[in-house]
Amino acid sequence: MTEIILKDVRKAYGDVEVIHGIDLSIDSGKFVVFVGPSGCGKSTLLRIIAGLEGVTSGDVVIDGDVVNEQPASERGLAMVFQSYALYPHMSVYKNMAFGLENSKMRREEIDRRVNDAASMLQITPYLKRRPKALSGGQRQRVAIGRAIVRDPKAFLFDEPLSNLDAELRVAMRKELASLHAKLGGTMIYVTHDQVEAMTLANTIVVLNAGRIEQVGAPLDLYNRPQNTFVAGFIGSPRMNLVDAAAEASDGRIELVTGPQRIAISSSIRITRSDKITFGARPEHIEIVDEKDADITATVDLSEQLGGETYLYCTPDGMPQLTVHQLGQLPVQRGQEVHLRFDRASMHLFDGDGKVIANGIPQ
Amino acid sequence: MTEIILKDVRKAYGDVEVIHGIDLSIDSGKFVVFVGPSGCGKSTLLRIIAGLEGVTSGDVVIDGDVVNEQPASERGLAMVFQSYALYPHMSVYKNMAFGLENSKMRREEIDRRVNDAASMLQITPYLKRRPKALSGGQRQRVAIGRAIVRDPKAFLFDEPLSNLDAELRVAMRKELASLHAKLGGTMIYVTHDQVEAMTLANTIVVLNAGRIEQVGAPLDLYNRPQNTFVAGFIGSPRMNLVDAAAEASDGRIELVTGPQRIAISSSIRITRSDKITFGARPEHIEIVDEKDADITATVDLSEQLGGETYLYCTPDGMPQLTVHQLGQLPVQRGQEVHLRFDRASMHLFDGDGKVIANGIPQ
Amino acid sequence: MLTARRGGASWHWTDVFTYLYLAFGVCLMFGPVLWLALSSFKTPAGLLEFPPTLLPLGQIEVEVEGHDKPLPLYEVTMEDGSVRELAQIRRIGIIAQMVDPADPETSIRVPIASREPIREFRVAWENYTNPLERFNFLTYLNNSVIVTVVATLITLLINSMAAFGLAIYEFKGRNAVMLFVIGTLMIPITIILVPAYLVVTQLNMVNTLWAVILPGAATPTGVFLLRQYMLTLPRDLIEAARMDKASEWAIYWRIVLPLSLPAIAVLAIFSVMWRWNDFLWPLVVLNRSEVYTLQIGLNAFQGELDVQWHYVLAMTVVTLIPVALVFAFLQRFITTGIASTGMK
Amino acid sequence: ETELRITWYNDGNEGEVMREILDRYEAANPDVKVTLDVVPYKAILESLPVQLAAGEGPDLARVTDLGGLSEHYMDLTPHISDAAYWETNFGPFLKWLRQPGDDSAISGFMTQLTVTGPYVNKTLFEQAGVDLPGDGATWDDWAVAVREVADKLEIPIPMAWDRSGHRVSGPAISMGAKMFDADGKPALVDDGLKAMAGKLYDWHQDGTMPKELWGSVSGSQYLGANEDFANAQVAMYMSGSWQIPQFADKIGDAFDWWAVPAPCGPAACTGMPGGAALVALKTSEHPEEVGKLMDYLSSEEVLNEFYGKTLFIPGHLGLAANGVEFQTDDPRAKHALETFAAAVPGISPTAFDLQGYVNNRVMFNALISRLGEAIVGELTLDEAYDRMTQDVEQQIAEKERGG
Amino acid sequence: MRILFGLLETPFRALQRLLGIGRMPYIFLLPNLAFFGIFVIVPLIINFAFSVTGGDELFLNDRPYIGGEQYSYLADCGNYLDPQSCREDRFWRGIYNTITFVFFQVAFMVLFSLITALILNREIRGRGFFRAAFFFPVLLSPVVVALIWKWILLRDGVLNAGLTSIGFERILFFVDPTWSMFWAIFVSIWAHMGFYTLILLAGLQAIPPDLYEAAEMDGTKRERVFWRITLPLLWPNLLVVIVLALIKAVQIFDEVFVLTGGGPGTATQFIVQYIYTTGFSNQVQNFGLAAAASVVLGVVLFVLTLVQLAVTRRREDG
Ligand SMILES: Nc1ncnc2c1ncn2[C@@H]1O[C@H](COP(=O)(O)OP(=O)(O)OP(=O)(O)O)[C@@H](O)[C@H]1O
Ligand SMILES: Nc1ncnc2c1ncn2[C@@H]1O[C@H](COP(=O)(O)OP(=O)(O)OP(=O)(O)O)[C@@H](O)[C@H]1O
Ligand SMILES: O=P(O)(O)OC[C@H](O)CO
Ligand SMILES: [Mg+2]
Ligand SMILES: [Mg+2]
Repeated sequence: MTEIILKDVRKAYGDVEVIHGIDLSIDSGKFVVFVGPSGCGKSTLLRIIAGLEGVTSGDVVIDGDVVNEQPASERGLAMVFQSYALYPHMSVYKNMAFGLENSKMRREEIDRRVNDAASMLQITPYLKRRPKALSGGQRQRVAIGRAIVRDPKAFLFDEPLSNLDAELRVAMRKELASLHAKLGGTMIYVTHDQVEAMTLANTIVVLNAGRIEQVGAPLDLYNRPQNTFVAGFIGSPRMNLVDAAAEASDGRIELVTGPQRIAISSSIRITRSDKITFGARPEHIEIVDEKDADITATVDLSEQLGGETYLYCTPDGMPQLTVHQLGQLPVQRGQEVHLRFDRASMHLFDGDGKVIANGIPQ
Repeated sequence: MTEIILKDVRKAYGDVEVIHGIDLSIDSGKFVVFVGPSGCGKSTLLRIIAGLEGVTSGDVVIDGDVVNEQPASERGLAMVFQSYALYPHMSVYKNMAFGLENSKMRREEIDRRVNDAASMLQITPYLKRRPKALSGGQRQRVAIGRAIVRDPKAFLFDEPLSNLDAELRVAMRKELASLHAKLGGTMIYVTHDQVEAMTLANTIVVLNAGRIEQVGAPLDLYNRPQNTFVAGFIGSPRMNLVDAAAEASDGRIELVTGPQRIAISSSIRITRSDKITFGARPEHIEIVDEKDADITATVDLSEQLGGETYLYCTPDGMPQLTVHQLGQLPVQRGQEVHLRFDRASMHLFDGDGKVIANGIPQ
Repeated sequence: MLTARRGGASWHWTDVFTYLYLAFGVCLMFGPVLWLALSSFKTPAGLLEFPPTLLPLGQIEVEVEGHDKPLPLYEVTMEDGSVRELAQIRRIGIIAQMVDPADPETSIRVPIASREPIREFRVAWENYTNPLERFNFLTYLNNSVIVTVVATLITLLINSMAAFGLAIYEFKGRNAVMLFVIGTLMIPITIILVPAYLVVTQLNMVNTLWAVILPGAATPTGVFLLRQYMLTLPRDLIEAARMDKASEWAIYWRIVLPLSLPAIAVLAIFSVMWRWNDFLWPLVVLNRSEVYTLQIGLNAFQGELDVQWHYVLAMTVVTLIPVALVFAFLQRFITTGIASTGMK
Repeated sequence: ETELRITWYNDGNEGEVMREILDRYEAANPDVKVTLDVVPYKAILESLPVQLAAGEGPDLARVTDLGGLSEHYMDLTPHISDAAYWETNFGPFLKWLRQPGDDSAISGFMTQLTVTGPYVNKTLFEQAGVDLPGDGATWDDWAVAVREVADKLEIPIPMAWDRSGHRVSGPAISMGAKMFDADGKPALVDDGLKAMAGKLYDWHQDGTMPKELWGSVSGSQYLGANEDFANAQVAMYMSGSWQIPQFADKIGDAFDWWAVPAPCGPAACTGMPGGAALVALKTSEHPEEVGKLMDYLSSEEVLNEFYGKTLFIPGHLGLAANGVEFQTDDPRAKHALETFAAAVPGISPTAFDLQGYVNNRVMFNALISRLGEAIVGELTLDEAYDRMTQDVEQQIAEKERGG
Repeated sequence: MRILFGLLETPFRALQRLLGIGRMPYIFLLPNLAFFGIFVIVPLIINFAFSVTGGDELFLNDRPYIGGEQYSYLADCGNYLDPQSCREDRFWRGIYNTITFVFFQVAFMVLFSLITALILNREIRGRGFFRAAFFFPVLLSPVVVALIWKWILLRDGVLNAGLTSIGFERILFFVDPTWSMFWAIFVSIWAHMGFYTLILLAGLQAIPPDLYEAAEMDGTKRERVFWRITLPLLWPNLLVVIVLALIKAVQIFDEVFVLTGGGPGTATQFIVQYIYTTGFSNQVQNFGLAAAASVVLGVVLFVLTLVQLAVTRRREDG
């Protein structure tokens, strides 16, 4: 059971700083997921923890010890690479035993551990094969097995599922979740996949351009994003974010964007402001009768997936909105629809993108 | 406007036949999508139409002419490759102009066409760049542009979006749809992505192991799959398919699987049978009160995506069922839930996997 | 397009050209070597002949009553135009004295211009057996094998270590070392023969096999080739090994080395060729017969005033045999290996 | 046990003969082992000098650059039993092995004395019905005769000379070349040499001689026409006594190959003497044993056997006078051996001086390489003469620069 | 293997502890660089020392310092374009011969390896065999290569036998400067073509096949595909081949020396042969002059190297 703490960690390549002072504490036994757009520094941060990269300043603390100077081979962590990085010239067994041999463990002990891990991951029949002779999912399991046998202080995963096809990804995702339930070790997991992050994490760390935007439990981030970046980033399809001006009128507040005016309850403390952003997730926009509607929009495209429907529609003078509905909506391109934003799930952000409200009381 | 007909097309590599007699007629101006599991012959079929592969027997008919002996270069079709296959040593302009230069078109005409296509695809600013200096989405657009300028009889796409990341894929998918709306040409599109197939196609052709399983409009396939293969293949997450025995009792029919018995209306003409398969899509299983429930199941895993929730739950003596619900369900691993199959959306298949009923009247 | 012909498409001129070119190419590439091999079985006189015969031939000799030694048989065109097979007793000036083996009593005088030797296929094995008996063939072979094997092993070891250092790490001076390695790719050994010999004498290595083994061990070509290949290995593997507590040596020995096998095989092939064929340098540093390599031993037939071609050719074939074997065994490495190492 | 090493090269069977003799010596002297390191001739010419200069040489070596390597020779005088025997029997050749200014050192003996001279294919002459020019015939006489033979029989090569400075020097001296100036300094180019070189040049142009030898390789490389001669493609072949064993072997009685006396010029009718010597080297750590071995090898009895079995012209005056028992029953070989042996007394002193001159190879090399370039037309004859002189001067100057 | 590993692993692990991972590359480089320094760099330095000293002595102590005299001797020319006007005419002829040789040899080497690679890249039966066949001569030693061909080309060789049998005159190949140069070029191409062919083949195989299909869909004719797709995409490999072939051609020695002996006259005497003969196989071994010539050669080759580096660098960037 291992606790990992980053203290004002910075990393520069040459003159370019790519990690700008990260403070983060990862509790023992937690499943922490790093998400963020490509190039934001997720892998770099993970590799800093692993010891594969040094820090430029700041400290990495594992179980109370500053390990900045310790090489990767001595930190006692295990890593699962996006490419799996299985040794192609070794059998599955050898792949899993390699790390143990390096620490000069007794043969029988190695044997026991490898066999245990293999049977847990259901790869016992393949122990003699080379990685080349395995399917993607099997390889993935071997990579995990290689990490497990070492009984590491923590597991680090760098986009471990991104090379698998959609179906397999779903299956492996479920396996990972149950693995964490079984082993209970500290796990740090990098992904750019929404669903993985939401479903696997105890805690999600949203990174952007080398900085932490928000840390929290998945539904916490979904329901209460602290800024427009997190609001836009968490949730798929993306939250509709619309720039507007807030105008007080009639004891109510109106969000003005182009010709459209959306009235919200004035229970929100909001000063009259030219720059505000409001957000509504696609699943929080309803199709209603004209009289109940906030706005009317033209359907640009409707995507019927069978069980659900996505509508892309543009209200007059506003950017396109995505609407997500269950079922098969009989809506055609060019048709008009009347939309209403679910106030309880609406988000308001100020001119700097900071949150004003997550959910507006009616 | 071009019509393409395949007549009993077969293709063998050496001794191995991979396409086992395909009959298919693609109407002029239609957007046809080939889907099917990996290795089922989608690409092969597309390449046969393109003329990049010969047929072993059967005919390919384009606009009434049998083109079996015509080389690809003379069929007047355009193809967009999964890898884009842009000429890396030519500028974007050259890439698009290359095919036109081959047909000795006048300079000005080439120029006009390339510029038109470029502005339509919004790649005018990049015309002078090499493909390497473009992002994935831009490259994709150039590949499409290269096809457009030629004003081909039909467009062939082989998984054109599969190299893009999720977000871009969504965007490009929308662009392709509007492109088809604008150009109106015949398009044949290979993909293994559910969503692409459902959203883009006028007609989906489901292939399996070199044979056609079903041809139809997307919602048609979704709502009325003709066999278990199509039922399982179309729709994501997959339809829950459960093997059962049908027993008549009390003027009703009961589907028996393990200890579970699910009663359905006897309006379905079904003889007592040991082997039957019933299907219910994850979105067509409701969580209900115990008294209304068909079965009770234990939750193995719940995946909270924020806007929707996936439950994986196992009823006693039955395989795991996937349940898809909107919103954030407060359900925990290990909890019991009571489930009901929405009869109107339930599917029944016989022992050979052929459909008996799509939707069961109450 | 000279790349691939699809089944069914009609013949293009390039198809015809391809097969003609290949047929001609194979003759051109193998023909000369075959010719050498065939020639090596000819007698010295047979080698001198013009026009040359394809197969090794020897004159038929017959036992004739009344003559101790067998006599050579000729086909003689008699004055009347008839053709007879006669054995020659002796030749005096331009007249040969001949005899019909069937009628040993009467001797016939024939102008030498009207006779043709009668010959049969005969292999001059002595071209091979004589030198092999005369020389300490086994010693030379042994030395050559030792030199080739040890030198190749050392080359593979130190070159791959250096390549590993240059490919896997980023360190100060890396570019300088690379430039240096590439720069020395350019120096033909011929032009530093004498100074290199001086160095070897100072190290007291003259007349030891080390003098042949060590100087060529640090080949720039090898370092370059292996490094280029190692650069293509996924860095993830090395980091995975580090995470697996592997020491740098273990990474080199247990991960990178086995994975570089195709490139190593290519270098091994080249190294074996270089060492096996090496002539000029051993000639300078080895002058005692117990340390001779085959190339020196077998070239001893090149005298000052006479080259014993029949031996030279035969011995050339002998030295070619291992090359041919290496070729046969490693052919797949050669064709795929060099391609995959890219040797760029 | 002492081991003595001899670096040796072979043209024919001399290595085997020497080995037999050494085996007997070893049997009689169990404490000595003599190893014959047989190398390609190239090594004698190119590697050995560097080895010797580096102090890495063997105990003995069979060499042909007799003077050029003389600084590395050991003086055997203190180590041999009878210096007088050596002086008597090897006298004129000992000089060849000495450094300039030295006139006492004894360093070795000739394993083979060579005399240059022509062979003719007598059978061809007979077939063509052309008489062999008799004693005293000039080079021009021979040229006319061989052309006639070649014309009649359509032989491709009327006359061939080895590509060797040594080969040209005999005829050049016959034409009056002096080779040295009054101070004994090398003076390669004079009227005599020009006369000979001019003929050689002309013969190449008019087809009397084939361009394949002189007009083929570059620099000072040796090329012989022995194979063409053995193949009956050549009417007259200017080479030397060393060809006898291989002709006996390769030609046998296929035709009559006949050695003829050196043709004449206005100044002489001479060939060049030369040969290979077995020399003791300073690098040896066993001078005593080397002396003993040399005593044995140089004895009249051993040399008689050696020359006899190898069919080499004896480099031993006693044996030369008494006649060696050549072990061949080929009448042509016997005749050739007699012809060359008989030519020795008639060799011009200039030829002996030239052979004894330390830097003679510098002169030979300049001669052939430049003459070769002239024959193929890269230089005019006059330019070639200038270059020859310049080459000799430059190389000797370079050598002297080191002191 | 395992034992060797164990044997070496302990000291290396200790070194790694001691020095840290950052210094390990130097350890890995050490053995190679040591050998290299002793057997290549030191001789190169001695060689340079030779070039500024005179005489025929081997040891530097015995050789008088003469500064740039050897260099100025080499450079002593009336007209650099006319070797005849130079003091050391053979050096300059060697240079001009080398230039001629390099020009034609490289041009035809590239041409034929390209054609061969294109052909071997096609889907032909027995492709492995053909590849091997074309590669085979690369394995032969230069001396053997030359001997084989010399044996074929001699006056009484099999080629002349072929020529006479179909009614031609015999050709004395080594007597005619043009033929000699031709065969020198031919034989060196014969011997080394396989190697370059493989490099080009690797390049051809790296061209994604779907580019050809795209071109086909674009209605491109075969010849045009070659000029517009294959050739430009192969260009980087071609450059590598050109530069490597160039460097190797400048270094040419053994094959041609055994084959033509540098003749007729000096028609095929190349620069390395000049150095070799001057320093090694003349009676007076003129180490100084040879060393000076080799330093000059070294400089030329180094420039070629820089060109290659620039080229590859650009390729990696661009
Ligand atoms: N070795 C390096 N040298 C210079 N810059 C680097 C290096 N490695 C990474 N970077 C830069 O650091 C930034 C962060 O990279 P990192 O790989 O951590 O991103 P990421 O979040 O993992 O992205 P992705 O989702 O694409 O994997 C990027 O801008 C990248 O260009
Ligand atoms: N050139 C070939 N030679 C032999 N078999 C081939 C060849 N090309 C394809 N096949 C086989 O034909 C079958 C169909 O291949 P195809 O590429 O059409 O599948 P696909 O449906 O496009 O699959 P994917 O979704 O993986 O692209 C496969 O079993 C494949 O192995
Ligand atoms: O061939 P050369 O010029 O070395 O001379 C021949 C000698 O006389 C042989 O000993
Ligand atoms: Mg990353
Ligand atoms: Mg496909």
